[in-house]
Amino acid sequence: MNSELLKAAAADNPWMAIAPEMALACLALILLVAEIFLPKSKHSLVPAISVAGQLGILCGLLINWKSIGVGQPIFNGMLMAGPHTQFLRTFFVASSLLVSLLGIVALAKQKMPKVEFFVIVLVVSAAMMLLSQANHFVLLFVALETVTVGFYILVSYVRTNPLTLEAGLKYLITGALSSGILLFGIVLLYGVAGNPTLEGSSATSMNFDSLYGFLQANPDNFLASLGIVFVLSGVAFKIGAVPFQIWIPDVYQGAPTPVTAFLAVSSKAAGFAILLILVGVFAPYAGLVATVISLMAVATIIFGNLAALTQHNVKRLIGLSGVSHAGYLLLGVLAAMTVPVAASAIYFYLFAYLLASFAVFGVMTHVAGVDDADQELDHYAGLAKSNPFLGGVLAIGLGSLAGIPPLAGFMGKLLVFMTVFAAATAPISPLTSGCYYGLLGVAVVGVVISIYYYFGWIKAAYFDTWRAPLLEGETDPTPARTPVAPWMRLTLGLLALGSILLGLYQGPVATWLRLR
Amino acid sequence: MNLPFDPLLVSIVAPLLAAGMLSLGLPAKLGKAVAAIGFLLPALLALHCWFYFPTDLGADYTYLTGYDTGLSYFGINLMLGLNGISMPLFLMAGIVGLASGLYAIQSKAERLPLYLGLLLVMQAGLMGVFASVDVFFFYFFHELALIPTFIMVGIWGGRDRGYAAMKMTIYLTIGAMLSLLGLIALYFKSGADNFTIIELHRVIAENGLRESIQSNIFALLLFGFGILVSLWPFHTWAPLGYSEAPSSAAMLHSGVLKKFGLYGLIQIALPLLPEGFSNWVCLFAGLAVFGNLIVIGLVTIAQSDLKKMVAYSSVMHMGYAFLGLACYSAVGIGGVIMMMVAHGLSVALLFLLSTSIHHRTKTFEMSDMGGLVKYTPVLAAFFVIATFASIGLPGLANFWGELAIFVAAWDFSPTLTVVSVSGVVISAIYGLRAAAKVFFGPESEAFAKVVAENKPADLCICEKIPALILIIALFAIGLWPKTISGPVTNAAEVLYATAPSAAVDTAQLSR
Amino acid sequence: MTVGLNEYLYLSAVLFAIGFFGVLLRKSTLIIYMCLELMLVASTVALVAFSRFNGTMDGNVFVFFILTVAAAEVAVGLAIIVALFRRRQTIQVEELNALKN
Amino acid sequence: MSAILFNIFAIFTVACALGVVFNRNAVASSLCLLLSLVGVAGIFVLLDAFLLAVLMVLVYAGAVVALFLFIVMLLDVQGGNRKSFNKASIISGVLTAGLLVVGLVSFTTRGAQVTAELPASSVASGSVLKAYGEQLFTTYLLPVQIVGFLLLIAMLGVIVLSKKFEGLEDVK
Amino acid sequence: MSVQFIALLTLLTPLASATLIALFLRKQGTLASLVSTLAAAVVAAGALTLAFGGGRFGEQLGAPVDMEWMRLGDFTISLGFLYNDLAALMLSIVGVVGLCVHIFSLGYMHDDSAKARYFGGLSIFMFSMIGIVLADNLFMIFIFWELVGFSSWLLINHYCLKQSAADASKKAFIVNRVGDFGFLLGIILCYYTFDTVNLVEIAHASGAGGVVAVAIPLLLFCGAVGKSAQLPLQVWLPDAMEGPTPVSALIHAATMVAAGIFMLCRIEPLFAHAPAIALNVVMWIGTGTALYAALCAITQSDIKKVLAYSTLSQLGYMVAAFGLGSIEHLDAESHTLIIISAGVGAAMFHLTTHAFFKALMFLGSGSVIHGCHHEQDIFKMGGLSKKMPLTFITFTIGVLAIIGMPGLAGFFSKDAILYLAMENNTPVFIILSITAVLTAFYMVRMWKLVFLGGTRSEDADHAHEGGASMTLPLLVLGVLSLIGGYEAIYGGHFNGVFDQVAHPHGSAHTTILITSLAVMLTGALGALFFYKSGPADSLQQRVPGAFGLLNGLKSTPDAVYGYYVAKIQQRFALVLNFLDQILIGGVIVRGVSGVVGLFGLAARALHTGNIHVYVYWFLAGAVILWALAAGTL
Repeated sequence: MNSELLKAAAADNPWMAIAPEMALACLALILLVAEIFLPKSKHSLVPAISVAGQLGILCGLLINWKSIGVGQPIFNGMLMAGPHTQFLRTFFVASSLLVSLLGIVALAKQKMPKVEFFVIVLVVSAAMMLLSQANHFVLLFVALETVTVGFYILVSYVRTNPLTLEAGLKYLITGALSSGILLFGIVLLYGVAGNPTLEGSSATSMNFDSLYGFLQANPDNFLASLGIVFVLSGVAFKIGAVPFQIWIPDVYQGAPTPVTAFLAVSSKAAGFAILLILVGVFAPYAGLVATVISLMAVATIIFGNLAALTQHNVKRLIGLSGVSHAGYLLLGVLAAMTVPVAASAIYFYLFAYLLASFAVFGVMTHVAGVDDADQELDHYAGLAKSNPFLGGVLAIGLGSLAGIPPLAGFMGKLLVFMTVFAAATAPISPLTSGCYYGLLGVAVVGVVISIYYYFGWIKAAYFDTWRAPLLEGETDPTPARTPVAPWMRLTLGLLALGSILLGLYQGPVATWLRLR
Repeated sequence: MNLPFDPLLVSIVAPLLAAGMLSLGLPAKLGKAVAAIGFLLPALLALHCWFYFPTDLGADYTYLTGYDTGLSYFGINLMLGLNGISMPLFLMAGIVGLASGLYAIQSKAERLPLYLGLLLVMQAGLMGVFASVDVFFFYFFHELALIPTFIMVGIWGGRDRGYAAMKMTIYLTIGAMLSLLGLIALYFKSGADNFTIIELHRVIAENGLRESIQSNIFALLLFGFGILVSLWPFHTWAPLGYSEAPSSAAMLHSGVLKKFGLYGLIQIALPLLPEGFSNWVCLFAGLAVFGNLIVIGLVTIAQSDLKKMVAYSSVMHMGYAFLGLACYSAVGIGGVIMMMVAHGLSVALLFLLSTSIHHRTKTFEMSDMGGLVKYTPVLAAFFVIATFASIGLPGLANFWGELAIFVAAWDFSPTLTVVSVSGVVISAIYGLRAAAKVFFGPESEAFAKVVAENKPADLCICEKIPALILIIALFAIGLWPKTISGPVTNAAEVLYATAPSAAVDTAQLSR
Repeated sequence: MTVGLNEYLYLSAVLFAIGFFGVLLRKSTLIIYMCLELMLVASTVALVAFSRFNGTMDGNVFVFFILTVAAAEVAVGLAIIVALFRRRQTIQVEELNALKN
Repeated sequence: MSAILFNIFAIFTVACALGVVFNRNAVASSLCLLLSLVGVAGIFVLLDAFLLAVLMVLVYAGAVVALFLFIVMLLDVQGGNRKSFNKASIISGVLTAGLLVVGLVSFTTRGAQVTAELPASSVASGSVLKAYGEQLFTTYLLPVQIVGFLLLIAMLGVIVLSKKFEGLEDVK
Repeated sequence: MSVQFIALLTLLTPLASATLIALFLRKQGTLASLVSTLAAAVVAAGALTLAFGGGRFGEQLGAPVDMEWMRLGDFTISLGFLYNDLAALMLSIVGVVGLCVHIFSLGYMHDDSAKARYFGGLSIFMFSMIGIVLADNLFMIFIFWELVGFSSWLLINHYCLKQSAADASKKAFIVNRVGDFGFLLGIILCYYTFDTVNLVEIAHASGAGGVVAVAIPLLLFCGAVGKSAQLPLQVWLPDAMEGPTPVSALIHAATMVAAGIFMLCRIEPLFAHAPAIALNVVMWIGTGTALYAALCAITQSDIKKVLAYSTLSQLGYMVAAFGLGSIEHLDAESHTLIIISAGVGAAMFHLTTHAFFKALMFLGSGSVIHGCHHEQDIFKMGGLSKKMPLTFITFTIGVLAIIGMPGLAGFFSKDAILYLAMENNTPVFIILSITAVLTAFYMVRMWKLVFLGGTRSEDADHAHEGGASMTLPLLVLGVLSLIGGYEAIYGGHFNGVFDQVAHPHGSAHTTILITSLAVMLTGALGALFFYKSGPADSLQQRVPGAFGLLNGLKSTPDAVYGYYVAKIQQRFALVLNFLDQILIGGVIVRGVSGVVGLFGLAARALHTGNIHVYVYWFLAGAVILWALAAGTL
């Protein structure tokens, strides 16, 4: 063995830089070990360990919220931390923590093994954290596939439910297809960028820095364009942008509710993190990328909102509304091509989205019965009266998702829209300012439409609506609601409070996101 | 007199705090007391600000304080202050808020703490709207006040509440979004460093804005705000929403919150975008006069539902306001402010009394009433005062604004003035007809039945107090208009010192 | 005739297209899944060709990862298909539409 | 020589791939896939990627396709495949095929005009086994770790989805 | 005490009284009535002190004693007094008649349950009316103008549980608003033309030219048309008789309805500067009203309605007099011909005397009605001369005064008008003369039916004289009706007005005297012999055609208005309401939401659940992206 080489490699592999990710992975291993060594009766401790561990990691991240080496590629160029990496790590840990909490509630209703769920959530979260710092296509692909495979399992986790399995299958096929397309795009980019006959090519063409250099030198290469759009379409699948959004309602409906939340929040956030990185890499092709993104944004906003308009199944509804959120966020990505601060706006948006979504999913978890796929708007009738706490959390969560002041979601939308304005008025931008205004117009229309269905949900929970009396012998189709455990009450309360406070006072988050 | 704290901030925070305390689930009595303090404090502080309001301020702001909420990168700071234009409205918000709050406290609404809590949030938003110097927060507070309205309509509304709440929400969201886009566009196009009105004024005075930009932004603001103010034909949310809304929400929304759009146009859109204004003025003045005043005026006559009639009348009166805006002069703008204040008080009073009437007649259908004065002379007297106030009787607040608007409008377009003055007759017709149908003449059969079951009692003290607050304010301004018109005219003369060049042309064209 | 990079790319593209076509055409999820694998393989052909012609081995190493990932994916995917078959007694696409609208 | 071999392997691969798509029998399809993968392995050999060729045959053809075959047999799904092509699917299939052909043509005419010289030595591109080891344990150390975890969760997933648990009875 | 202070006191005392009553005395009716009457007494004292104390103020240009009430930009509304002879005369009338009515009301309304409201209303009215009289600018006039409208509404609506009272009050206010519509426009136009609305400044302003010069006075005249119930806005006044009778006496006979004429006199310079057409319009409207109302009065059976139409007719007289304009006049001292505003003089003179005798007659009718237990039908009265002798005597004085019996108040003022008409416009003179015949006719008819013959109903049988509070005012007003026509009694304090009264000399004097005597006798004797003291109308029995015609004349405008309100305005409003709800609220708003909803359903339907369909989406995406990358899109 060449020890020199290994030494050099060791020097270039600063494991401490990815300590949070490693901690998550280790926690996953600890859970597995605990399952083996704990007696069967104590298996219920495993989720508690997971939660405690994640809380610890979260605290660690929050304490060290500033300590991060920005701009230095590590692991031989595999990773590069951006200005928001620490924030994103916290985001993903918080998200996986919440998913674990929801999982505890939701899985209690199912006769399924529990430990694997928590392990996979942890591993997937760690992979997403790495994904959001990717600086190399191999790492991107591997981390992305880890996330995807993890989600295949999670989506079809409750195998006693055929709907869940169907959702898993649909996610499997569409996911594999999009992986294939993404891979083909990566291959094309790798190929052309490494071609020695072309100017600016490099031997490490899978590295984003090298790729950027190549693209800058060849701003009009067809294969590179093709590779770019294929890679973008692979990411579009993750974030659920039209036309790669079509799987969303089915999979969201069939997946267990915590997994739906995980898909809706973490998976989407990871997609946007990587999209922001890629948009930076593809900057020399800004015209093409901007066209693709703006078209996608328009279609996504309109489609998501329209399709959600008449939806009665709340899981499909929130999936489709999530599609429209992806559309607004795509606007932010578009702005980020011109105005760097737009990235901060996107992350702010995502954070608000996290708070609101988990609030709503938390309520959904408690309202849902054993059949996770069967969650209708009707089941929410009288919720505000019978359980004012859940009703309040739901209203705040939905209000924030709808972008209603003074909730956090509104600030997110506002910041994104403002950055789009800033991009429109910037001296150099890939699109004409009219396009930006048009996009904003579409976004506003979308917001207005979205009010209808979000409000419809609140209406279902708050306003007394007429319901057909039960016929003799008919059983109430509304599933029994799960009582809210104190720790869940605390969690949901914090989420709702966070949505309000972040809407009123953005100070700390804004500082963190370098908004001031 | 200097207070040891920022009265504006406290007037916003106090209701919010009270709402927060209510959400903790206080015992009923204590909860009511907390709510009462939450409503009273802003009103007192508003009175304080009015009493010590400097007379030599021009269009400048007093009580100016800024707070960083974390969005300074985008130029957004919570900056509070009052100028001559916002002070009267701030005062009005405090008074109407107090009245509607007290009225709500005595009401027997189901889930009262939630009701009061939402109302308090609304109150905080209202105080914030008029105290904000920062354009973003101006919008933000409006939305803060708007959301509880929707919920209150939805939960405590009338028969058609679901549809009404939804329609109102969507309509007003459209309006709000349009105006938000306009405001953001204004900020970016002006190149200002921050989002305050002061800065926008300064920057635009220095650099100016291209006419096409002005025109586009003004259109956004006009139609955005126009929807919020129920400019014809974007008004259909208002009658439905108000007639379904619970009384306190209707009072606060139609009385105060609706003025947001007009206030925005006066404080922001018109002075900053004079050329945009002159491109659009003919359109909106026409819509306001023919649509709001005449068409809606006549539609109001056709109403047989008392609350709907009040709601429509409030839509109609907005026509005067838009006409006043069209004048682009200190007289017209001052008139609009006077009218906004007065209309806020009077329409709130009308909604309050309508509900009190409903408690006694069990119906809003005017043909099912009659002769109520026999049982409730005080209620009748109050209603007559409110009606005559909204008709524009001198001695009550509304007269001044309408008169000033008419006077100013002649300069803008005599034709429109002639048409709009006929609104005076229209409002007399529906106002007096309502009073007559409800209170005078013999009892209708339906009402006789209600009386037989439950003899109506006159207003109780808890209903009287909120009504009296409004009536006193109406008389105070009616008899002593200078207290409002003084600061207003000081500010308006500065803001509207020069008429836009193009506006003069259009005025001559329309002559 | 010399075999250039282009020919390999064509082959890769053809394989990719056939795979895509199969995904669209076949009704059995198993076969669809096979076709998806075919698409992955098609990418590896291009990757190896690029690697060879570019004179870098990144592509070849990448293929290594792709093979691993594909194996894992197949394992999970087949497990899902089997579980679904056990529940629904079918793996035909047109019968798996309980989730819709 | 290499050209002839390339053509043979290419045609073989494509033919087998078509066989995967058009064979009505699932077993035949999987066998075609296997053969097609062998063809790809041949192409790899032509490109001096010997290790990958071996892996292709061992892992893909040997393990993955075997797994497929095994499941096909297990589920016995041939019966359902009889009516697999109806009119609508044929029309859409033809349309799709047309689209794909147009895409391919566009790819060949416009795009793939990469004129790379074949480097004389294939060492740099990894014909030597040792280089893989070096790369995997230096540059690609982190991805290897990640893949390790990927395999771990895949294993867990298969367990969750397949293993019999107490109190959880599957139909049949 | 300065004169301004007294004026202010006079103005504010009734307001104080009204406020006091509204706030504290709602339930103490008697106390309220005393407070209000006391206020009226203060007003009367103040008015007379001012008038006869000689102080006049506000007439000088450039020294207005104004208080700024509200200012917006360069638009100011100020409060100020213009107390010249005209105002002094009017104020005295208001004070004296007001006091009489207050005192009368003490008795008349003694048993009313809502006495406090009534007297509060009277106080508000006094306040508003004095405001109109004293105001020195048009905006201030307009403000008080509206307030008298309100108090009129309040007092007509006194018996508010009666449908007719509720309707009548509503109608009165709305019709007045129609007039105010023009009035307000006139004020605004005036403001823009002269840059001032101050009466003194307007009088000195250089006149505007062209259309504006005509438009301003005519628009302002609209206000008078409404308030003084001239054609075509006369419909409200007969209905207004639903109010308590003292109210009719004060508001709808003596003062408020005369405010229109007073206002015209105030703005006389505007007419003087305007082309003749303006005055002609006024003249013809007045003349028409005089004749029309007189015709209507003939067929009335309600004692108050007769008086109401008579009031209308007399108001028409005054308006016509004003419209007749100026005349050349031989000044008695300098023996030179000067031009005097004879219209103003005649109108105001007649206004004064009319205030006395009409208030007298209304109060008298009030006394009758009170005596007859609120019976108002003259055909159910009769023979009251014996039951109520004092009322009979005073009422007779009133009748004689109005029909122009020489020596009584009405004779002089009516002669002044007829003389002016004869000099300036013969057709008007003829019509006014005919009107005078009719006036005598219907007045004597009523007088005979009420007081002569035998009693025709139980109520009339038990008729009795009211208390002192009711008879005293009758006496005072009776005296004033007797002597009110002699300018000497005013002691020269109102020469600013009475100097403008044109007096016929020489042959003209004779002509006028003969004419007026002739018309009076014709009418009076005709009625005296024509009407039989019986329970039915003689005209209806003998000449039913004429009766029907006259009745139709009376009811047609009401029918037209009724038709307009019910069939045109209401239907139009309903149609607009329908369109508003259906077209905007329904078709457009619901339509848009429906279309969006359809799109939503369509988008939802795209999720077929079939994986193949989903893969096609991916294919489509790939194709579009490919095309974008290739630059073909």
